[in-house]
Amino acid sequence: MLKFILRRLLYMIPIFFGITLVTFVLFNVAGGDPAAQAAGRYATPDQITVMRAEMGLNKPLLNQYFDLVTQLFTFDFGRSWSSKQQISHLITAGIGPSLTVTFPGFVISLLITIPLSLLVAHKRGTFFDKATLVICLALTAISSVVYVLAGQYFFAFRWGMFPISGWDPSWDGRWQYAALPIIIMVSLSLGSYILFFRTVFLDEMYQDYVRTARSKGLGNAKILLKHVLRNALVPIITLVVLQVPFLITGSLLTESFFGIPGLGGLIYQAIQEADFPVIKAMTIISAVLYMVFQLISDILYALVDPKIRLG
Amino acid sequence: MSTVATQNFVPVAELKAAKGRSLWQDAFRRLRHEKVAMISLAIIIAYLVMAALCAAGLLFTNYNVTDHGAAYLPPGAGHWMGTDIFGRDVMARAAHGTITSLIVGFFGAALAVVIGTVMGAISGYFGGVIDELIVWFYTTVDTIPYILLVVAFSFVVGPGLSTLCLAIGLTSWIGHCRIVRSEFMKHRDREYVHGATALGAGHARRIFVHILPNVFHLVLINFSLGFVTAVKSEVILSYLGLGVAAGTPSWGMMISDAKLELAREVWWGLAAATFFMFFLVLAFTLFNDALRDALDPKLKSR
Amino acid sequence: MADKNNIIEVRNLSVEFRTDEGTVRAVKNISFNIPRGKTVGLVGESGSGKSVTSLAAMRLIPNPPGKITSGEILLDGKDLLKLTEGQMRDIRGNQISMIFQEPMTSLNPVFTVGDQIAETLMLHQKLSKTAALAKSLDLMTQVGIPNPSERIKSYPHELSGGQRQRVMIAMAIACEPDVLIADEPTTALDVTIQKQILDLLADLQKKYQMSILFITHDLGVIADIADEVVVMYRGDIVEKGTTEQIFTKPQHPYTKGLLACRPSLDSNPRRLPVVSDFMNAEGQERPLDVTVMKQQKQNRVVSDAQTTLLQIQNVKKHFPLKKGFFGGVQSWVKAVDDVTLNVRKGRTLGLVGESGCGKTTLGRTILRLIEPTAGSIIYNGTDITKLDREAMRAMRRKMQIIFQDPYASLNPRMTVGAALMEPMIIHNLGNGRNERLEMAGELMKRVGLDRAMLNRYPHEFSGGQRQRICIARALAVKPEFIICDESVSALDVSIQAQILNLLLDLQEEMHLTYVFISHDLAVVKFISDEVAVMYNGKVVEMNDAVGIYEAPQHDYTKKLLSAIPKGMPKHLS
Amino acid sequence: MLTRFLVIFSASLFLSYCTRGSKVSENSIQFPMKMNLSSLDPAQASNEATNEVGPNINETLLQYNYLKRPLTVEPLLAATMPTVSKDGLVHTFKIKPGVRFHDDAAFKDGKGRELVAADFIYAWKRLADPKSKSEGWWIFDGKIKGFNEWRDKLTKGEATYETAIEGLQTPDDHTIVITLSKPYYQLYYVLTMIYSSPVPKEAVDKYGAEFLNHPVGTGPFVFVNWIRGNKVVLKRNPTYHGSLYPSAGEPGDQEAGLLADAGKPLPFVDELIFHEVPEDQPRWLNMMRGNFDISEIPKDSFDGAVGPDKELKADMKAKGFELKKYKVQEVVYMGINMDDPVLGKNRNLRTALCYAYDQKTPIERFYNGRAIVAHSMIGPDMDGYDESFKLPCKEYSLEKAKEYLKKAGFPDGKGLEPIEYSFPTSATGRQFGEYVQEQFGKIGVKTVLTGNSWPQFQDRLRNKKAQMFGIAWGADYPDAENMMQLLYGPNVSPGPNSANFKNKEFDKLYEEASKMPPGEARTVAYKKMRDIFAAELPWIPTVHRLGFQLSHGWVENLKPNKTLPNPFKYMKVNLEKKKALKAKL
Repeated sequence: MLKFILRRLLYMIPIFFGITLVTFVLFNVAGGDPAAQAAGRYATPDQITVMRAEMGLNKPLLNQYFDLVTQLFTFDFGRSWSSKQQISHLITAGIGPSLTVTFPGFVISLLITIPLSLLVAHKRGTFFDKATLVICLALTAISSVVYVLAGQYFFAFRWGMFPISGWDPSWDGRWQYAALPIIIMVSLSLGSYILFFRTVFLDEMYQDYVRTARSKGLGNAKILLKHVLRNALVPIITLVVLQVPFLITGSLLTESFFGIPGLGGLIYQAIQEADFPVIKAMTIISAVLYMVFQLISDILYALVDPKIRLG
Repeated sequence: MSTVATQNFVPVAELKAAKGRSLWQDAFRRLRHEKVAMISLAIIIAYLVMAALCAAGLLFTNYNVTDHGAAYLPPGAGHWMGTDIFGRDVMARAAHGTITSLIVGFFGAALAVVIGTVMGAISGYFGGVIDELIVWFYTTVDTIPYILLVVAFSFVVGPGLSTLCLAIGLTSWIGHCRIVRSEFMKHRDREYVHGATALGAGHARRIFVHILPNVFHLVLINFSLGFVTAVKSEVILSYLGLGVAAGTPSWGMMISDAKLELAREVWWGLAAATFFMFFLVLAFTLFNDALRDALDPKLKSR
Repeated sequence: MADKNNIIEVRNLSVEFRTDEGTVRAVKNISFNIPRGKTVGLVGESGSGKSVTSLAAMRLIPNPPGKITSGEILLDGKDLLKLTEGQMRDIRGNQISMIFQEPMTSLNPVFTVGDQIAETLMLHQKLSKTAALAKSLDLMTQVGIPNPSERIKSYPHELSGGQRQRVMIAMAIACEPDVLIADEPTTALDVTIQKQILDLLADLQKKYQMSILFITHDLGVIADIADEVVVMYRGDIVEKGTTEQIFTKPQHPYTKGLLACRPSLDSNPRRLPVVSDFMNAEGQERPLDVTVMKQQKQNRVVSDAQTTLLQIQNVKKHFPLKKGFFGGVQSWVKAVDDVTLNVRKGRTLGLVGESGCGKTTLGRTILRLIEPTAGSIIYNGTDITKLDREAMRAMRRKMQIIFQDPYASLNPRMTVGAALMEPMIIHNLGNGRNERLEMAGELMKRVGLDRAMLNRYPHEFSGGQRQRICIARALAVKPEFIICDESVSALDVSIQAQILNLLLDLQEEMHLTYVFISHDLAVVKFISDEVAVMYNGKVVEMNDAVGIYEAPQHDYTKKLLSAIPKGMPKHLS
Repeated sequence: MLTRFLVIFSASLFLSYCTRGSKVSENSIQFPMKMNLSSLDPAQASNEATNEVGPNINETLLQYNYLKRPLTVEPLLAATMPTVSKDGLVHTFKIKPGVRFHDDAAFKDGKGRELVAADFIYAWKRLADPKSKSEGWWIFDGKIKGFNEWRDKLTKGEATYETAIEGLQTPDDHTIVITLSKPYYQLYYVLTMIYSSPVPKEAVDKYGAEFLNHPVGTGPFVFVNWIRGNKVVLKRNPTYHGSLYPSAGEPGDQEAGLLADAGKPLPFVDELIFHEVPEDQPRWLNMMRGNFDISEIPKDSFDGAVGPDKELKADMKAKGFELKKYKVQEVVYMGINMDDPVLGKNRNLRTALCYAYDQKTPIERFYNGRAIVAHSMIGPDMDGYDESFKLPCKEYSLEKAKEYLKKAGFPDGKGLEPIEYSFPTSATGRQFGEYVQEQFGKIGVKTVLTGNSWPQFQDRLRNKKAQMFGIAWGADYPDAENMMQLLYGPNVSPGPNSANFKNKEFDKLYEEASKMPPGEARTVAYKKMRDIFAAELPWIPTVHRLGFQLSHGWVENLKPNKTLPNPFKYMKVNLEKKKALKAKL
């Protein structure tokens, strides 16, 4: 197991190199002159020169690349062009609000969809199954932007059940603002989650070991909840863990619509303002996060699936 | 050991069929029997026809006709789905938005599928260092969030319809590549490929004549999946200001405009775009499901 | 009503499956009994409905698409088909239990084998977890799993195939059932393991006084274990009787054919009789052409004077097993470990061994489908391991291969005609499409197929027909040398015999040289002039075909031979 | 593994937000900002939000009188208006004694020290220092004796902040002598801009780069905290030096109740909370709920609130809403890149486009009637603005447009490549673009629309990439010079002259006018420049917007003006009225 983890850790090195390289090429090589951008609209040439030196842009590309890697390791991404703030501060401050929405939303989605999918998979071929399938497909056929727009319009604007937008950083106060985004997030994920889990469960239900379990005399409930669920845990855990980085980075749409000062809102704003350092930092951080959680997912996978325990 | 003996186990009906049925024919025969698939296909064709007629200037020609006096008319007799800020017919614009969506969907998905197939085929067939390089490359690209990659890309190239297709295509090939790669790895060691090798078939022959036709159904399936993804991406990217050029009718733009319009209770722009998009995406998704079942009976969602 | 002596009586059972093509009647109104304490062998080839019958007895037929349309299955006089699902659950694993063909997939991969055995006990005997585990340990000892106290905590993948099947058996006998249904329990296993499992089942039956319904396609296995035999053919029971009756006085032509077409170790026929020699297409008996059957194989004396076509010298093939951190290989599997063999012109060399012995790898290495790690392969004086790509491609005209799985070895997207013409195109044989088509038609005829089928696709053919197509394809380049890699193993015995006969005919007509790779000693003996036995990547013994069976030298060869079911009830042979 | 992960997970949740929100005082102003705040460093006050928040913390030598229109300058940190030498080049300011900086950890004992003249000089030097990334250097650039030289030396490392500048002298702690290198009649205006605020060196040294989050000033409010992306909280400065509510106003102010608090010490409210709400919809809905006190009216909500007579609808009035309309010193225009080989060299083509553009629809559709047609670059209520001046081509006429197009050599648009029109991306920006496209299309001119994010848009202008562009300019101070410089030859891109307009006569007039004191002669010069503009048409001016400020009835002393930087200290909340009105919402 230790060896397996070690090997996986070492495998992160080339991926890490790849991430930094792609980001570097996209932003430092192809992305225009950052110094002119950073210096502002009416910067004089000497101001831009100073800025270029300060940003290290007059250094050879290789050095600039190492600067990028250093930024990541020191968690110091410099300052945002538009808000002039330390990007690292913006990021740490954004994690909390993002998770306030995404984490409960995700947990609720799982609590709803997993049992429902198990039921649907069990009733495969019946009207209930087919109806659920069509509803889920229909749910996924509507753009996520529409969910957010309509959710805000009806629940908050027309019916006044929730505040339209805003944020209260206090622990108690934030829920009134987070509630509607959470509901929207849950309804957004319902369709695709059920479709995914249903397939996962169905895949397992047609395995030979289920026939064995039935031949032992086990009842449906026990087969579903013990044998099938336990085997389906492997893909489920992969999904759940690989979802975590996205929970941390938050939802771009929801946060921008509901004024939640999370990372999704940060990215949205950065895109609107072409705030390259922020986009760059978020790109690289999201990628690294994803990479790390891929590692965690692989390790958990190994823990759940006895076959991998050999390594 | 007569021929009679061997035909002993073949149903007589099959013997009479002089012409063979390929797996493709089989698949499409199965597909033809799926009611849902056929309805979906009809809907997709209806969209295609509508888009073609719109593009040819035969249908909804009034999509760009402004009438500043008739701005924001609610749905009614003259305009079934109301009018927009410039008094243009919302239904006509939504219909014309189909063109944009079909272009984005087609070229975005086609690009992704082509890149994915080529990379996956090379990677899976040759293996070794090439494989490791390609796997490394797509793992890296896959690690970077899709939206940010598209954003970075369109910042570099500048927004527009072609950028949209390019960005979607260049960022969404990975899933397909993975599948094609693993299929190629599987097929590379299948006996029929070994058989071809034993007969003296070279790499090109093995790849194109033997393996590719056997994974091609995945290309179709993933193309139709990618199509749906691309159409949906267009909406989100439009919202982020990275959509098609202003003035071109697009569902993404209509939905994005609704952000402002809803405040003045103008809901029909949003409703029309959602309505048009809903049936196209749903039809495509259902058709894709049936297509998968028909082309790859092993994967049949039981 | 029910006979007290019978634990199970199946009456007028019919099962149907709904498929895309329409309704298929898998089991047609069959009746048979399982007497108490006896073993009933249910024999049939693929598609005969034997497995469906066994699943019906457990009421495990997946519905949809399957449905039991009529009949009764009486267990101790009560009709299982009338029970509620809850009542049925009490019977499954308790009164009737079942073991399956694939022990790997039949066990749940994420639970320890101990837990899985204990689960049955906890369910039916209401034992506590500790008690159930203790009993599981006892059961594992009984089924002969070595080191059971350790193995009880193992996961299925950590056990060998034989051990997994033992676990399945332990699980099945845990509640001391009245009936054990064994659905092809040894088919996936090597012959030596098969023998152990069969012995174990026999022991357990005696011990627990169980009845066993033993389902198999292999008459040889049935002879060893069954008291009574039921023969099924396309959903019907064609014959039933005691094992002795079936083996000594078969009544139905199908049974006769089945018995006759299996190559045996004791005789040396020139060709094998096939089912169609006994039965016409309508299932009626036809007069047997006795002269054909009587032909004996000529002892084609193998001498050194015989021209050697192919010399395999010190060939090694090692596969990397584990990769280190930086891609460095840490250990190797020696699939082929220093093998030296000579193949004589116009003769057949049999290569026999159990799974994983390296015989298939060797076969592919000879054709350089896999590059050898070391050694040389000299074909007619040319060391083909030294040939460049073009020269090798030309060489491939002379050397061909026929694979095991006729389903996998034809490109499913190519018509048979295209498949047959492809080698001609590659090697530039024939002038233009029409001539090639003509040649392909000829090939079809030669392997006993209708040339009108050239436009068909592989999936429209049966397994045996496909294997014929594979042979035709190999012949398309007019080769001198063919490797048959388990080429008849995936086929039903009756088809197998046809193909073997075809191979022999072709060899005679075209003066072909074969390397025949198989795990089945009887088949190898039938077709080969010389036999090499492989074990762990090495050739442990080599002799002429008769010699190796009559006077085996190496321990492994002896073990292999003794494990082969005799194909006759024990007391008769 | 999982548990440990969960612990870290929940810890980060807790840590980032364990600070509890404080209770909001009723006696406060809640103000929604359209843009997110960036820096609170006065030297970096280039964005709208910073200009809204900053002046409440940092004060300047001079300020505009709250009530007088047109805006007039009066002392704030200066004790009196400065004395001026005869040649108009030497200005001597006396600083109010006893003004203290806010209490801050940067100071000894945390007590704010007294403001001295050196604090101004230090702050101004920071504007000149490229390292402080200030966008405010233009207010002194080339105006003060020896300042530019000092800046050059500083950049080369030959001078420090200690190096004296000839034109900036401090004879004593409360006197500043500014010596100009040439007449600069906008000096007093720029000294009301937050760029010129004094900052204590102690705070800059202590906070370094983070100074932008720790503003220390002398203003009526003290910075409390800033939850980024959410809100900024300021509270009343207990040690405020006490500026007073103006005691005299304009005719009508008395009746409007604007003089009720005449002469009273400022500020009136305890807390000032600026909310960052970039989205129109939530901003408006929160305003409706009474969560915000003052707001603009988003265009899409306008019809619901204001009737066709441009007055509040009855139900809004009943709820106690009040509407204040005011003129804005600004101009919205379509700039034309005069370096462009087609548009820039073909006056007839520009005229044709100008004729083809119908102003009526956008005024109705995009501004809800809250705009007047612009005929020149000079904004209303500015020197040189003449209501009677009409730019001929602003009269919508397709015939004339087609005529000019023919004259331009492109009859019915034939032979003309599509015109590229750049605009900053936003839903409204895009709709504008579509409108332009449609209008030009009517005379056969094709348009390609390029939407960009604001920085990218600026990039296009800086690099002269745009052919035509939609933009607006709001005056920094009430002097048309601020508009004229947008067309001054030496200011071409990357300078503010994005149209790259170069006209010798115009430049000569600009240079002459800048030496003239305000007065008739200068007005004549401005009008001449306007006429050159009208003849050459480097822009197609579109509108001057009007301000419509919506407020709740409980907010008193409102007299809005876009250029006036610090209205909040004058605002008062009528608590009783608030209680009563809030019940109606």
